[in-house]
Amino acid sequence: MSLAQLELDLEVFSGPFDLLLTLVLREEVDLLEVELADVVVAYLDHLEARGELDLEAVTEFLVLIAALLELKSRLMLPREDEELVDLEPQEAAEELLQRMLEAQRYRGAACHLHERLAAEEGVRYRSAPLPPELRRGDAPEVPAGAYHPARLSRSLGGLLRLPPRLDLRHLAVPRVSVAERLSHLRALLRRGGASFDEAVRGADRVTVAVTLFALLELHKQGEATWEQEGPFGDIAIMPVAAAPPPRAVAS
Amino acid sequence: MSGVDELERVLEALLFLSPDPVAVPELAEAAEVEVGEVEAALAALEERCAPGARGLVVRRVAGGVTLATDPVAEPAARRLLARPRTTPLTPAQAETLAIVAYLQPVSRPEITRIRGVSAESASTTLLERGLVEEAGRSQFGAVLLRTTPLFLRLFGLESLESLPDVGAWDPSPEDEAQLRDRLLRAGEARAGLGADSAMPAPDG
Amino acid sequence: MSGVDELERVLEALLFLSPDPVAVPELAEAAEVEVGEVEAALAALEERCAPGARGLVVRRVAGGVTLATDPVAEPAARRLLARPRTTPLTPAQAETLAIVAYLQPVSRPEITRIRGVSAESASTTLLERGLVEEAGRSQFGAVLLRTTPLFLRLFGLESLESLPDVGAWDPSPEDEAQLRDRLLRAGEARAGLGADSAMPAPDG
Repeated sequence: MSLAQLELDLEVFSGPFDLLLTLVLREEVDLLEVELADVVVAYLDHLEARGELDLEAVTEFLVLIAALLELKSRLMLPREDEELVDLEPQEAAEELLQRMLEAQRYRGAACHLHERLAAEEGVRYRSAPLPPELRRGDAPEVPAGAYHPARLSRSLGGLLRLPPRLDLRHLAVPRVSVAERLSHLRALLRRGGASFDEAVRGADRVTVAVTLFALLELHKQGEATWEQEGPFGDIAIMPVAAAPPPRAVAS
Repeated sequence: MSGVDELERVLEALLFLSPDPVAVPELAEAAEVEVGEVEAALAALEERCAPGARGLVVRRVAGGVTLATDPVAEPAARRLLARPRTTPLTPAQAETLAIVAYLQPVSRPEITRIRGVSAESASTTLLERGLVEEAGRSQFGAVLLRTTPLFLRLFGLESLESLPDVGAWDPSPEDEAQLRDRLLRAGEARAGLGADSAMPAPDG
Repeated sequence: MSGVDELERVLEALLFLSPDPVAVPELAEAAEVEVGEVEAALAALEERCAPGARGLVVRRVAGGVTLATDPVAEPAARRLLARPRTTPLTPAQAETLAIVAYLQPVSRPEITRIRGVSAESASTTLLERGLVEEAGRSQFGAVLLRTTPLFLRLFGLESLESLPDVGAWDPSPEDEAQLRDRLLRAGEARAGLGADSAMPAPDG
């Protein structure tokens, strides 16, 4: 299904998806007011009604909805973890802008090619073998030594070269392991327990997540248990069969 | 070779036989005449094959001259040859082809970066259909792609230079400025919000 | 179909497209007209293509009708099309041919692994041009390829033993088994690079 056919009926907008995109980019519709989840649901309904899955179209939808989500999250999220954002907001916006402009440029070019091909509809070229008397490439006519053998060794030599290793320094490599966080938690447990906030004080998001894995592991092993008084409250971690420590003040 | 008439006949025969478009100098060499004479004879042939005059038309594509059928015969050709002419391109294929056409030689990872989504299946199809081909390797060993003469022929292009400037599809400066403003404001709004402020309900 | 004129144009286009002679009833069916109308239009076409009038003539052969070139073009056609031509090898063809030459017999999947990218169209072209040929099947059922005598002649080689030493391009000349291993390793590294994953594998 072409995305252009996806008709939406949302609170703030009703019409084709393509138009919604255009209006959002022109700021005629406030993205913050668009329930993207409803767009997804509408799309899923369409897919179901159609009963077949066009992977190209689905991919296109995923890309567009992801771009909208990225844009919307930029609009609504207070602030991301400093460590995960190495671009200044302005740089990030500029990069996003350049990417959107570039993609738009080639989408335009793609439409042009579509039209060109359609305009050529009905023009056919002949494809027929040459009459026998004109067929070329008969062995006796081919000159010996037309190609240089060095071309072969050069090609093979080129294939032997290992490509240079990719420079991955710009990627954040997780340096924290479950084993390391396990021993950290066990040290805290030996002192009678701790709150989760204490266990991850000053840590980055990845470390927080790995610490949670370690905690689950300790629970599975029967070494630790925990208590959380309410949603989003701090988690008190304690050794199994030990009394909970005084609850830490939630930050 | 005596007289333009005979040259015109010879050229028509050469174009009929040749499986690919033939460059004018090649025609001149084969007919043993000057390039200027070939051009004059081609002009006469083009006139006699003007749209509506015959079943064939003269086309200048892929850096050469070739004969093709007039679209008037398309329905009958479809019935006789029992095969459709060309399958239309999917949007993904058209986008990939556009990127190759304008940026060639270009590698698949580069295409992926521009599209923001994998170009694997689209470029494989384009390779299979003979619209693009390999053109050596990048310094990192990734295969580079370029368009083929068949691409030029199927799209009725004389050369890659006949493609319009890709800048033609840039958004207007106003649209771009608006988009930039918008993104910058979003960035500022985010930077201005403290960590303690409540998070809006995640309705996204 | 309206009027003989358009039918004549359609018939010319159909004959142009068909590599083989077409029987009159087939033409009638494709054009959706009566056989008699086709005969009339063909007669008009034949008259317009009378010897000396154009570069093409209508021929009735083998129970059908076909277009052919006027003999006036024969010498020029020979100069244009029949001269022995050795199209330059594309990079993909040269790579594929080198792999076959040095490692033969070798299967297509193995060539693909060494190149890090499919060799399908390159090896098809090499087969068509007679530079490589099939040489049985591997134990896994894949067709094996080897070079032909034409290959030796085109490269001016007395035998496969006279293939140039790869040492010039590779500082450590090794025996064939090692050469194969190292080619495969490099090919896999390249395949990783060419893949469309947005993020390279950490050991890439």
